[in-house]
Amino acid sequence: MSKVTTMKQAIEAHVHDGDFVYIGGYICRPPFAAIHEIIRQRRKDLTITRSNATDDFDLLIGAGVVKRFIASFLSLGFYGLGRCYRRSIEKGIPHKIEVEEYSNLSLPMMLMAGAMGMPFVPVKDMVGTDMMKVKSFMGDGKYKVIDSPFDGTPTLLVPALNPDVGIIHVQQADENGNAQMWGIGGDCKHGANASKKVIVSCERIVSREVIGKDPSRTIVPGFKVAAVVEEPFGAHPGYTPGFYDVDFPFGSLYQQASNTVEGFEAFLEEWVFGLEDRAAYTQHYVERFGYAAFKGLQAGFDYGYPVSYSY
Amino acid sequence: MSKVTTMKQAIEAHVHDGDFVYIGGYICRPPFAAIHEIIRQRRKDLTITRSNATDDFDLLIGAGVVKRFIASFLSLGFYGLGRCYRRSIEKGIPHKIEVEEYSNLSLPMMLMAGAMGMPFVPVKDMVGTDMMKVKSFMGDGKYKVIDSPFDGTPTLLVPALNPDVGIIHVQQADENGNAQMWGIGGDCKHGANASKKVIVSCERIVSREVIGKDPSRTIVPGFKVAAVVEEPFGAHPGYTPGFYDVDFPFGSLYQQASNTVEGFEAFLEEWVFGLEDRAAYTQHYVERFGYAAFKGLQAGFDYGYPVSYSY
Amino acid sequence: MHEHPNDYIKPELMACCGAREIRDGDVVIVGTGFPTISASIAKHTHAPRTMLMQESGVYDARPRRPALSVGDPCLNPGAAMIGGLTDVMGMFLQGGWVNVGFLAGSQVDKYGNINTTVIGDYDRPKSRLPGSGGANPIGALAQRVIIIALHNTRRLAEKVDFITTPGYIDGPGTRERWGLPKNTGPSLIITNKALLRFDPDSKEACLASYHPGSSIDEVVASTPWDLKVADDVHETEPPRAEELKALRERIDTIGLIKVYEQKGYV
Amino acid sequence: MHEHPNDYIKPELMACCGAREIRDGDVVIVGTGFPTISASIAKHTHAPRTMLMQESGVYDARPRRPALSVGDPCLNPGAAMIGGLTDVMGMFLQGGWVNVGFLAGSQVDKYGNINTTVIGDYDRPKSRLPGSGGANPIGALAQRVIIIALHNTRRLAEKVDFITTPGYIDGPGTRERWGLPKNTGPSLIITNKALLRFDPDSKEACLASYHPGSSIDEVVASTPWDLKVADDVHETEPPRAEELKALRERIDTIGLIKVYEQKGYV
Repeated sequence: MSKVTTMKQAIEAHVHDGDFVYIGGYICRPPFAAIHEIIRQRRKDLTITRSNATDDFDLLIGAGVVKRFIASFLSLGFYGLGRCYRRSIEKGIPHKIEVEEYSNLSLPMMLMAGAMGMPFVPVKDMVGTDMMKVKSFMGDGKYKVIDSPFDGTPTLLVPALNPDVGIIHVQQADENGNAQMWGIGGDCKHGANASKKVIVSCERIVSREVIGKDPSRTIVPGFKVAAVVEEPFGAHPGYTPGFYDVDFPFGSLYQQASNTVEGFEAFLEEWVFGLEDRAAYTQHYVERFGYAAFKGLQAGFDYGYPVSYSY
Repeated sequence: MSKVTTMKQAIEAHVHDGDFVYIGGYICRPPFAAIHEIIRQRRKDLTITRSNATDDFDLLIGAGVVKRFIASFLSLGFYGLGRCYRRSIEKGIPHKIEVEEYSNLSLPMMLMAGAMGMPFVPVKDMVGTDMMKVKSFMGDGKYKVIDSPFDGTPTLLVPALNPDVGIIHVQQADENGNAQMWGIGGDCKHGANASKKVIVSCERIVSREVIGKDPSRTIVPGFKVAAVVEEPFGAHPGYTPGFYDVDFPFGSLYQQASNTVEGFEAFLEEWVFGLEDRAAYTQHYVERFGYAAFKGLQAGFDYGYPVSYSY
Repeated sequence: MHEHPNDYIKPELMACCGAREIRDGDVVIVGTGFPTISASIAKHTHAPRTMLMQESGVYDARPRRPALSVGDPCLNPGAAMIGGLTDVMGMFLQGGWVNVGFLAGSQVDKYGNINTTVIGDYDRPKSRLPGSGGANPIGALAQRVIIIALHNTRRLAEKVDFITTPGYIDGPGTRERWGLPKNTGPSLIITNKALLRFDPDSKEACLASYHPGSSIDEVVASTPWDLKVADDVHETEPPRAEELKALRERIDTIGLIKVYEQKGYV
Repeated sequence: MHEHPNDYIKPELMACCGAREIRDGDVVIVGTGFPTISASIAKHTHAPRTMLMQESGVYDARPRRPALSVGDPCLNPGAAMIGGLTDVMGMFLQGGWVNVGFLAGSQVDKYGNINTTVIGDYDRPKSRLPGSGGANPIGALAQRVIIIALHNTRRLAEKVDFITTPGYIDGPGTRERWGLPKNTGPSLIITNKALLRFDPDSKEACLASYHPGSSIDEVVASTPWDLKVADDVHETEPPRAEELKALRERIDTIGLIKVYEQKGYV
């Protein structure tokens, strides 16, 4: 039974106001088509999470759809601090989001725990620092310190996370949602598998037979997946290994735009609200920046070797 | 700096009497060449572990090199119970090994914990059964039950395992030990990475460039690896996906041989002590069973698709 | 209605009984042989979206020959996902996604506890068995567990020598007391003589139906505990024509299931 | 002996100082820019077996352009291993395999604690910074941490506004009390004026050497705590010819390091 649908329908059906949403990617494979659709549908009060957040999370925060953020990091990297993130916390624009602080070790481990049905997981970081002193909406549930029952050592435990829905962008998936990925993984595999259901955005839908030619590449099995959406160029301005490069000029454009509230609103109008889907977005990209720029992002051909699973 | 060596030298240098040894594989990619060499060098008092053990662990136990076994399971599967395992425990032949019992959930999680620097890991199985009542050489360190500090639920914790050395057989590795694998993984990735050092046995040594064509296939990074040995047919009578099939008639041969102490000793003499290395073993195989049988095990060609990591 | 051919063997009947427990869309964790055959019958008849996985790390395999172990080479080519034990046993089973598990054992008791560890005393065993493998976590964490057993007073027991895998352990409330997930536990014992279902209150296995050729009296006499008989006890429905056709022509074309006759399932 | 050309910029000197801290065979976790350049100089000079990894999941990358983030596309093709965060941060860093980590921050204090979370009060911040990312676990778990900082009384502090990443926390014994692994912690602060090393007893950063063009007095005056001066204080060795050659001709052919001049590292 095919789960293939449009992003509009996938978000309508599976992302609700107040949901806890895992969103995969970090420059590599951010599901921007889904993120734009969430904003377009004006969701509100979302709790969002992933380790290492960047322009995509900044955009969601600036657009006002976020209430809470289970965080390890948010910046625009090369382009400096996240403007919307700062405005939200420093000035309450559009509103002040609540942040629960973790690290790039603890947070991925909490997602791993969620994926694996563990109630909590011991980690060795965070102790002794002010990360322990700040607690937000998770309150006393942010962490616990116990004396290890094995050797008495003080041990920090952090809780498992199980988002209502996980959204990832991958290279390819079949119509049942078996999702295959290669290259930098971030916390995608655990984040998606920790979620109660998954929306898979992909560069291309392939047959079940193609999936079966290399099953070790699959990171999410079909039975966890609620919707599959083919969204070529769906991670732009991030990149997808083997498909297209990160768009540095666009990063600069976002930096400039998000410097002011007005600029940010205009950016949203131009790139989100004014376009109905990723196809329209891509057409607008080509019209605005020229086909040469679009073509310049397309990945080179540098294919590896096929393998056999035969016996 | 190349770590390529012979199996003889790898075992001499890195597996010592009394060591705690992780040995990967389960019918799929058991490192039989290494196992035979451990027996040939008459190691003793080893503690061995992996989830799902079969003829390879039965052989090690029968050969007398094992003192302790951190176990989830041992049988010859299709061929019934492990004869040497039974003789050891029921009759003390060649001596009674000590067994610590876990399951195919707990034990892989303990290796995962070891790999990830976690002191222990919560698991949801084992509780309420006689698995809790039997404790062997790990004593009170076998597990602990705590009330979860998050919600008070009784929670079973099992300890991390960190073997002295891990031994795996994979499809390919480079001379630094970057090891690539596809197909059924068992607990190989975590078992190897939990170990203080790793011996990588592989079907073929490839260049660093080939590794770099598909880095998502790598399960162990070179810096953890102490020795790399090219051992074609090195998992026989188990199989390696893409290389050769499991050898059912040989399984039957082992079953028959291991039915009696005399038969088992004759098997060891013929297939281990009487042959100096895997090349001699393979030659003996061809001479004993004929080239047609050897050829019949070679895998069919059923190659998948190459992918690109380019941008 | 259904056609019921007469030329079936007992293991075929048993496999069909297992298949009928599966609901469309179920995620099923299987070992080799009987469980795979049983779940595959469901997939080829009333439950086409049944998804099979093996504890070794394989999801939705497409084997071209019957797998003889959960690590069999034929499980690799064509599967939808291959990972490792922490993927299937951790992410899928402990993660709470497995609807049905199939288990067998050397001893099964009235609470559905299973012994695959040892016959006799643990420290001085008469027979050392393989141990838990995936059985304990499947028994602990799958939503519905289907147990296959030989129906005699040696393989069924009032109390197993060693509880490797939890059924209802000591009876009502025990699973809950140990914190095992809600709505999990054994749902059915399929023997070569009968189907035994667990009473929701007493958690004891009770006679639900006796296979054609057997009888209530024979089943009760072959059971080493005081077997309760369900009010609606009846004869087990024999294999349906379409079940047998799927089994013989699509799933087990080499007649692997006949091995179970040699093992005593007659 | 070594040749020391005069035509270097301060960030180049700093990168060479970082490189000299690396021992052959070290496993180094790096961010983009300075750390990668510094570790790569070591790899191309005295420590050819240095292995670099990025927290995003990449080990031994072979980028053909300078990476602008730890998730940069150029880190993918040619790497020896690509996994995810739990591989690098879990298996390698928390597993105890990382010898050296490089960190920077908006504030660094005398115990090597780093702030990348907030300037001002946490609840009513003057400036909200990115947060920990990989910094806290690297500071907690890498055996030797090298910190890059601007040398002025705003970026160095007696005590940071917020300890995102642990140095020696409150001083001697604090890391041990919190159970951080033995033999871990910051080993060096590289500023644009000096190298500060940590006193083994007091755990305070002390002046080890001042860069050419600076002086003990200038460094002390630019440091907001009572900076102790090591007995063997001396001028920092300038970049060696072979270090500069590796940096300019093999590692950073586009002069990315000049960005650090614009950031004030002069």
